[in-house]
Formats: sequence, structure tokens, C-alpha cells
Amino acid sequence: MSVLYTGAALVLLLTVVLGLVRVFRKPGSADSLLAVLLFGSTGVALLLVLGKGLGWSWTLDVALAFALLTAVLGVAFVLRGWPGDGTDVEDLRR
Amino acid sequence: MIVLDVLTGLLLCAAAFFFVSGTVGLLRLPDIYSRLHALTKADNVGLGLTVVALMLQAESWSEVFKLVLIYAMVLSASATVCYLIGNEAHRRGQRPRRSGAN
Amino acid sequence: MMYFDDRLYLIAGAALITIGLYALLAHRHFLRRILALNVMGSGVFMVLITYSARTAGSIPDPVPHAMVITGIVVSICATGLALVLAECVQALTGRTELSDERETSEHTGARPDTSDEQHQDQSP
Amino acid sequence: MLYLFDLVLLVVIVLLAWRSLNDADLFRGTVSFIALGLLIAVAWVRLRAPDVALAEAAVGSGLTGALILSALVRMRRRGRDAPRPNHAGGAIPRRLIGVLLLALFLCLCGAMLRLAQWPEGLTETALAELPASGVSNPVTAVLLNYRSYDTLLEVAVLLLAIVGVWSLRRAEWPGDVRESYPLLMPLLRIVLPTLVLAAAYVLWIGTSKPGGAFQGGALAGGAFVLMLLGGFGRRALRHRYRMRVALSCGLLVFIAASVGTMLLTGEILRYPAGFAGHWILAIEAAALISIACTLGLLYLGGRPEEAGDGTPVNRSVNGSKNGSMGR
Repeated sequence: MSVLYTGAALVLLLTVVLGLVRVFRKPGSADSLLAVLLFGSTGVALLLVLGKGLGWSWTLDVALAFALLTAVLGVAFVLRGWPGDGTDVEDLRR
Repeated sequence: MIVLDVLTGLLLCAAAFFFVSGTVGLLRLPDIYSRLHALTKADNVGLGLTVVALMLQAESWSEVFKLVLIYAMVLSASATVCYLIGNEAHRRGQRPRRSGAN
Repeated sequence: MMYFDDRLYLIAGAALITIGLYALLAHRHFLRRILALNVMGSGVFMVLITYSARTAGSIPDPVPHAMVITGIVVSICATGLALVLAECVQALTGRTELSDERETSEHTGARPDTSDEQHQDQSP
Repeated sequence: MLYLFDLVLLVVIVLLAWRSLNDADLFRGTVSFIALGLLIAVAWVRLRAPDVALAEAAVGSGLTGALILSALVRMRRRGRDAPRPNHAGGAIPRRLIGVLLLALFLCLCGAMLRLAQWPEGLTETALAELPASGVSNPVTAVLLNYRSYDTLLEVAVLLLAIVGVWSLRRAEWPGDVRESYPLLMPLLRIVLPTLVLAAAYVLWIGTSKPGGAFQGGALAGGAFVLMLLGGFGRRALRHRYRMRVALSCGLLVFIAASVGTMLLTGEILRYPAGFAGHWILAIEAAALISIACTLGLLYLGGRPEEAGDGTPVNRSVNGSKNGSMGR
């Protein structure tokens, strides 16, 4: 049974990786954070499944903290952290 | 209890499917609004299925309660943040992409 | 005993430390340096936690855990303070990086307040 | 299967760390950093460090990410740098740094992999003293009993950080957004009480299970940030003493406890036998309030304008273009 949970956790981790590809492929500024915010739900599921697979019930608390703080981050992003328009590329090789 | 185990397995597989499809939506869909749509819907269905699957295996009522609480929080947060992002994107002049137009 | 390969985690911790140090030395932008310090911190935490997970006891060693919790909270406070300092420097000098000694001497009259920063840098 | 999971997780963590620090776009770098925080919390879970995972889940990704994002946006709004005159000379070439650090990396790996595989550690010592420590979570016992000096000084460091921020500048107020985002209020109505409740729960459970003042304080700090974003708390912050008391109560209670224990038992922070749990919970409750206020005010990024202030430097609300630099 625990193999099932671990396998599910691995699949979820791989979807996170797949989503990260998106972050790096296109520069669309707001979108990249969108991907990360929605790791919120994937991450919560990942923690829940992983904790079940390892047999630790405290991962529920971690998942709850995770869910709540991702909400804070999302609101903070929209209200105070949205990058301006225009090209946002800083020149690394000044 | 074997029935419950099989049910959990099926639910987890379905959840994984929804998570993967949400991510595929993020990768493939053309504009921010449709991506928001895909992600919030699919991921929340996926999380819901996961939560149900784990509830079937829960050892105590407090575990069930916490699972429900977590799901409720993620649902309300992602629905609102989805709205906030869409609203802000619209306010900043990002237009939804229509089929046929650019 | 739960199975895990501690070598993977130790190598990852070392990699995080090195990457952070590299960015700290190679980039000049304040934010990059602040992020670099955070990444280095995470690397150190990872090494500590891995050690505590592989001690002989029945549960992981709680002392490094306590140290890391302290470290996490202190590092966010340091980050917050550093960000405010960086914004102040930017507001005063228009730069998002610390200027070199050499340059400051060229523009001393224009930016008197940078001397504060430099002084802080040099004091041990 | 778990091995594969670890491998993927760590490879992604290292790659994300690289990208977050070396991405040409600073915003994208910050986003990678936030994702890195999320994954590191998963790594702590894997390493069976529940208290650390809780702290990281609350602080590492959420609050640090929010702090850095808002600072990034404010710095960008102030404009880009003027081009630097003749920078090229003088700096150490990157390739040299790279080679040296590669050597450092190899040395680190070699040194760490050679250390004893299953050393004694302090686990047994910590567990042996646990019944007398007043709590049954060993990490809380370390933080507030065995090594409570450390924690005392840490609470002092938090206060110092706020003193530093407050002496540097005044806060830029988040504008009132309730009009423009009508759906924000329902979210706050749901999430704020849950955050506060979760903070209290984590504090309470911290005596016996993973949790404690820092984790609870981080959750409550998240509540504070959310409240500020929603435009609440302005009047409370304008009050001259209320905020200062809240910020320093952790340190004050801790010092009072040190003095009290010294009078009662003759040694600083040696709790009277049998009552250690009560002392610890009292200190933790005060520390939680201070930590929450510290984190919230760090997000505000400056000294809030007070009722008695002579010069209202920055009255402007929504998105003031220039950062205020009150001195």
C-alpha cells in the first residue's frame, strides 16, 4: 500500500517539475508565479500522500500551514508584488 | 478492507490524472485566463480526489477533520487568488485571446 | 529505520552552499545577493538536518532541528532588514548595488550618504 | 521508489537554486526562489524533521517570497540603474570564482561524506531528560529548556531587526483595496480566523507534538501580513505604545522569566521542578505574539506613521511612486 502512496507522490513531484518547465520556457511575468502558486494545491497533495506513505500523521499540519501561507503569498503577489510592464530583464553582464 | 484499498488506489490514480492535465493545461493553453481556468479547476479536483482517498484510510476523526479543513482552505484560497490574478491581469490590459484574432 | 540515502542530501546541501557562494561573489545586484545568502543558508540547514537524521537514536537528533528553526526565523528577519537597507541605498544613490571604493571617491560630493554604507561594510 | 523520489527532488532543488540566482530576469529568479522554498519544505518532510518542515512551510516560501516580491517591485518602480562607469576592471573574473568554488564543493562533499555514518548524537541525552523538561516534544524541550539562552537571544535578534527597519525609514502603506477587489474580503473572512486558529493550535500542540512558538508565530505573522494587505490594522498601528508592547513582549516576558527563575531556583532559566511546562507555555505565548508582529511589520518595511508624529512624510496610499525616506 505504501508503494502506491510513494508512487503517487513521485507522479505529483513530476507534475511540479513539468510546471517548472513552463516557468523557465516563457518570460511572461505573471504567469511564472501562477505556476508556482498552483503548486500550492499540488504541493499540499504531495505532502499528504507522502506523509501517508511514510506513516507520519504530522504532515497534515505541514500541509495546512502550506495551504494557508500559499494563500497569503498569492494575495501578496497580486496586491503588492505584480511586476510592472515592459521588459523586465536585468542585464547580468554589466 | 480490501475494497477500501482498491477504492483509494483508483481515487489516487484519478487525482494524478487531474493534476497532470492541469499542468498540461498550463503548458499548452494560449493565454493567462485559460491557464488560470485549467489550473484552478483541474488541480482542485485532483486535490479533492486525493483528500477523499486519504479520508478512506484515515485512522482518526481528527485526521478527517484536518483533511476537510485543508481542502476547504485550498479551495477558497485558489478560487479567490484565481479571481484576483484574472482581475489584475485584465486591469493591466492583458486581453483574452480569441480564436481567429492574432 | 526509515530508508534514505543520506549521501544524496549531503551532496545537495554542499551544492546549495556552493551555488549560493558563487552567486554572492559573481553578482552585484542587492536582491541577487540577498537571495544567494538565503540559498546558502538552506544548504547549511540541509546538511545539519541530514546529520540529525542519520544519528544512531530512535528519532532524529532534536538539537540540530532546534538550531535550524532558530536559523529559519533569524534568516527571514535578516532578509527583511537587508531588503530595507537595499531599498534605502537605492533611494539615496539610484543604484541597486554597492559601489566600489574607487568610484565613491570620484563622486564623493554627489553622494555623501554612501559613506555610511561603506563604513558599515568595513567595520568588523 | 523513495530513492527515485529523493533523487528527483534534490536534482530539482539544485537546478532551481541555480536558476533562481542566475536567471537574467530577476522576477523569474524570485519566482524560482519561492518554488525552491516549497520543495525544500518537502525535503524536510522526507528527512523527518517535522518542526523544521512546519517552520519552512510557513516562513520559507510564503513570507520570504512575499517580502522579496514586494521589495523587488518597489525597487523596480524606482527605476533602473544608471549605467556604471568602467566596471569591467577590478572584479574577479567569474571563471576563476567558478573553478575555486568547484574545488570547494568537492572538498565539502569529501569532508561530509567521510564523517561517521551513525554517530551518537544528542538524541538519547535529550530523550533521557525529556520527562523533567516539562514538555514531551524534544525539539521544544531543546528550544525552551535545554538551550533556552539561544532562544532568548534569538527573540532579542528579532526585536533588533525591527529596530533596524524602523530607524531606516517610514512605511509605505498598502492602499485600501477593498473597493477594487470585492472578493478579497470573503477570503480574509475565511483565511484570517483559520490562520489565527492554526497558530494557536500549533503553539498548543507544540508541547507534545511537532509545533511551537516559531511555527505558530509564522502562521500568525501570515495573518498579520494578510490583514495589512486588506487594509486593516491601520489605527492599531498608529497607536504609540500598543505595537511596541506587542513587539517586545516576547523579550520582556523571557527576561522576566529569567529573573523569576533566578530568584526561585538560583539559576537563570532553570524552571521550578514540576512547573516547567507552564513557564514554557507562557514564554512561548508571548514569543508567538512578538514573532507574529515582527514578521508582519517586516513586510510593512518601515516605521508606521504614529499619531504624535510631527511630519507626515508619506500620506499617499495606493502605489506611491517614490519610496519614502523619512529620517
